[in-house]
Amino acid sequence: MGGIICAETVTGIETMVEETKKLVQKFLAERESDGILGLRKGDWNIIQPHVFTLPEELDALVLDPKWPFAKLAMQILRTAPKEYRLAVICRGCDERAIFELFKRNQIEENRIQIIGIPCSSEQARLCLCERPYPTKLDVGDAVPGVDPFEDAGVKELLMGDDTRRMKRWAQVLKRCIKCYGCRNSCPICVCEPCKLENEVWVRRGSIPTEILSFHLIRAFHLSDSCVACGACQEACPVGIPLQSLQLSMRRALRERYDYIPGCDPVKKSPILGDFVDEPEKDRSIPEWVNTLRE
Amino acid sequence: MTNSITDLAGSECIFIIGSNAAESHPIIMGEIYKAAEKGGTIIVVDPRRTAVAENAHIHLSIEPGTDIPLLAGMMRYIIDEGFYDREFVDARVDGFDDLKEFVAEWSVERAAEECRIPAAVIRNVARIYAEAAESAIVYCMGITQHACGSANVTALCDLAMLCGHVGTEHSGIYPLRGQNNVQGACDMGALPNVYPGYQDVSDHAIKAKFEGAWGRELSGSPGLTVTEMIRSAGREIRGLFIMAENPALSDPDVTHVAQSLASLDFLVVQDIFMTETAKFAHLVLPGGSFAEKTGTFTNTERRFQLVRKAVEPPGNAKDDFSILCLLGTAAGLDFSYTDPRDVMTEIARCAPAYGGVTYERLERQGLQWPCPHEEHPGTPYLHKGRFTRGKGLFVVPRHTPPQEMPDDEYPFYLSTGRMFAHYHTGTMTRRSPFLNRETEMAYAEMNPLDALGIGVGEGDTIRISTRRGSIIVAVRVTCRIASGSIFVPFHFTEARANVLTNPVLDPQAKTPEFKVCAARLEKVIDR
Amino acid sequence: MNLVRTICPYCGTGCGLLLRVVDGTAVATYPDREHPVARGHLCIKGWTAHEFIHHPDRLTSPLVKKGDSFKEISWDDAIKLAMDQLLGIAGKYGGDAVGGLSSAKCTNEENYLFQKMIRAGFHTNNVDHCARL
Amino acid sequence: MTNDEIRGMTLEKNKARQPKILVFACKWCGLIGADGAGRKKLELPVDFRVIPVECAGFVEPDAIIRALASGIDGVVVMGCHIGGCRFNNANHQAIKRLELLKELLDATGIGKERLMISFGTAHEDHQFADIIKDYFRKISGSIRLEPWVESYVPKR
Repeated sequence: MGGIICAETVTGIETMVEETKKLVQKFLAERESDGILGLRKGDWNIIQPHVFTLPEELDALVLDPKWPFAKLAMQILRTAPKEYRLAVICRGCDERAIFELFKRNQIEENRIQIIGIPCSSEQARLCLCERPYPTKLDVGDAVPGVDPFEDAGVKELLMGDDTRRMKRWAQVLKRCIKCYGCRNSCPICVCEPCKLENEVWVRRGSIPTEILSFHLIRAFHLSDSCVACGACQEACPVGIPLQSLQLSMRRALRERYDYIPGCDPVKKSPILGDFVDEPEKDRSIPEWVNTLRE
Repeated sequence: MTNSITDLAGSECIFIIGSNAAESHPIIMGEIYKAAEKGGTIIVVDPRRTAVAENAHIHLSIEPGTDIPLLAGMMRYIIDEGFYDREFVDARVDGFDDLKEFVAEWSVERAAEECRIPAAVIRNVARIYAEAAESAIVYCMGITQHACGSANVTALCDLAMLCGHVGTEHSGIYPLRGQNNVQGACDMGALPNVYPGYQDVSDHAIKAKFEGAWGRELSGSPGLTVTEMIRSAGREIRGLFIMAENPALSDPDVTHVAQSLASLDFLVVQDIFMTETAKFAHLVLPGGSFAEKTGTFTNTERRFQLVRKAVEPPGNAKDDFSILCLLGTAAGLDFSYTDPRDVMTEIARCAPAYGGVTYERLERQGLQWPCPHEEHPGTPYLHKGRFTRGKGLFVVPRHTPPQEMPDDEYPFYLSTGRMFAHYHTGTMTRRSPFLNRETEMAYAEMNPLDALGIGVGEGDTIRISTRRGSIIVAVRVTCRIASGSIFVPFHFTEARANVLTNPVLDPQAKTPEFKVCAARLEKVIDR
Repeated sequence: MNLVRTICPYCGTGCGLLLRVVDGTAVATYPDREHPVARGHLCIKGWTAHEFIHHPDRLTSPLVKKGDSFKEISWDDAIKLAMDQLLGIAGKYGGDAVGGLSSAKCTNEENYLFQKMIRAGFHTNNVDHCARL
Repeated sequence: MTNDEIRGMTLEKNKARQPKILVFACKWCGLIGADGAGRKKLELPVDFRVIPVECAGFVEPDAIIRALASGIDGVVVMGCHIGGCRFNNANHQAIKRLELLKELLDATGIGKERLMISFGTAHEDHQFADIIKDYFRKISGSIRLEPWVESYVPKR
């Protein structure tokens, strides 16, 4: 099955669903996990996340639309008994999020199994996803990623004149209604207590909230862990382009340290280490610091 | 609401008056921002610089209670300059001459003087509203909670009809409903003057129909409204049954409300928590929360939606449906329903507008009434091509200034309202740990100049007094409120804003004037 | 895991919620992506709609006032007491001496039953709710 | 007086004032320079405050964001030179973090120049004075953060 990167999804969506069903059936039959988290098309064609435990339920299994599963999986495991094991049907972003949760000791690796599925190229364009596939594909074929910096909307937000850019960001961020939806839906936001609820960092009880502290602190906390799943942006009722806020930091991480959050379950974030840990020595040290060392 | 919430996203101009949608109806605000992103103009009229005003293109900070002067001035200008929709007015509305006569006395300059905003701004706003291809009006309690609340609403309707901004997909009038099922409670006839489906109680044929359906003789005279019932409690009203309401916190002048409730011969309160009202009850019945019942809610866009039971009521509590069945049976009525479904069937039978509503049809996405029969797809927007009465009618809105204006003794305007983290009387939200952490204390918003004037700063406590009573709250200093006004949210039981409010009512709708009364402020010396 | 599709109990927008129920307890709220208005969005109150459901302050038994305090009674006694008293008042002073405040927090079916009970049971139209407030 | 007039007044006042700068100075380096500059009574701009920290690695990026959100125009972080940190190269980790924060500030149009990182350059009194004076000059040219900083009233 699926080799990484080919021009377009060769396997049709129906075949992919069928293959996934077979795979899930095998999982259930061999009792490799106690339940499989996926999407179910229920009565009246309502699609909802569901934990499949019985083979006869599988007729209702679907793969689309995209639904972020990582946080849900974590929450299910938290309320389940210790020996409960869950398999999750993962897109690229779900897998990356689960890997990041491994690193943060939020999910035990032996309690979760990943069934990797690719996204369609259409979905990848919609999400502006750089890696619309998990590290290991169980069904289907991967499609190439999209460079988010090519997108017109992103260009408007991140490039060009500083003043105009600041006005534009101020305009959209000011709409924040402080629903905490971005935090609640983010698979990586697991801190307890959360800084955003602390009066020291963000003034409570009024909107527009202190946009700089609320949104920049949230964005920066995810600087080296954002898996670009877009859950925050999808959850935002007032349409703040939250995903774009992370893009330049993601790019910097990739360019300076060859690091993409969530691509590896073990590799730790480069900003946690000093220069000794770096792939090329002193790669991350800005030029001006280098000049000072001579 | 004439149209659907999602239609707002396509409007070219959205005129928001007396609504802080960003805090009270945040999801609707999302649709308004979508319209702004598409290039639509957002105009906000509100004495406070609310979160909505902060994000609007134009903000008109009018004097409290001068909505009619503003709207009349706008209409005068629109008529004078010929911006109105002649075709629409000629074909679909009566009474244009009456309206013209009325606005004749409201020149833009006079309106500008009353509202204390520049005349040029009024002209500009009027032109933008009238000339946009499709304009929507969004209003909320800032319009209705005045002694001239119904006239305010009339004026808005006149404005919309004058410009022909009714009956198309993205235009229309959007009154935002404050509670999840206010629309439904009205639809189901929980009103003193109408049966389910807005059928008049004093109409003999309709009364006879319901007498037939319910098997009992019914009263033909309209009953008392909530504010009147509370006021006459202990005199005309001797026994009261209150289901999941909290008038001891939500009604104006709650000190008097408390006296009235205490003087009742018998008071039954059915609620999920021991509310301020329940403390006065002779009998308290434990009801079920939204998660413990099956049924339907109707949202502000007239959409019937299914509520599904998720958990069992705690302890011995029962869901309200079962309690009502028991009570009805005890009252000798035939309440032998086994499932809320049976009730819906009966509703569909006796109210024509909901004739096509069945649970099966609601499962996926709900259904917007009017939906008279099973094949009808529901009605996303009203007044398409024709008004309910045939032709529309311009009704002349008479302006009455607020009943209590600031004077030497009570120099501040006081208005009450909601804030984003809490909801109504706080019975539910104050018990949610997360929301209560967001805002845990009652507060009053005041302008830096006023704060300086009485010598207080952020976090200090002040006493707010009106002719009805006084409360002690913390100060929040902000430029969002104009000098000379204060704003107090009414969610907090420890500082009941409704101790202060003026119980004068709109003569037609009997809505109290929550948005304007006169108050006095004093610094409280630290304990 | 059980996700129950329901409607938010707060404002009139009527957003869709998914309540996650574990062992008879609602533990989390998620937005409903299939809902025609909310489309997977919720506000701060919606996200925390599950928090008050199992609050320890919830009333769990009918209570009758004895002096200054409340005493628990059985449902049968409570229903009988309520109707005896209210029907007694209606008999003594006429139906218009009884009033009912229905609720914008309750379902359509409950509101319908409530107004039917007041109108048919007590021969009065004294029924209203908080739309005016 | 109307609301807008009051807002206008505050804005006017802000335009006239000097930029406000916050300096996080490492105890082993920048703080020594600051001390020296003070003792020698070197000429310095008025509107800056120094917060001594044990190491530049102690400076949370959140604190920098918080400072900008409360109306500070620029933040300087002073630390020891690379290799000279007393705490196992903590200052190098700090650089990595703060450089990432710069990306975020730049993305939102606030500007990279709002945050200056100065490592191993301010341990002498005149060096400290030069850096502060230079930074003041640079930041005076940047536009104010008014569209961001929402009528924030500090707690008493």
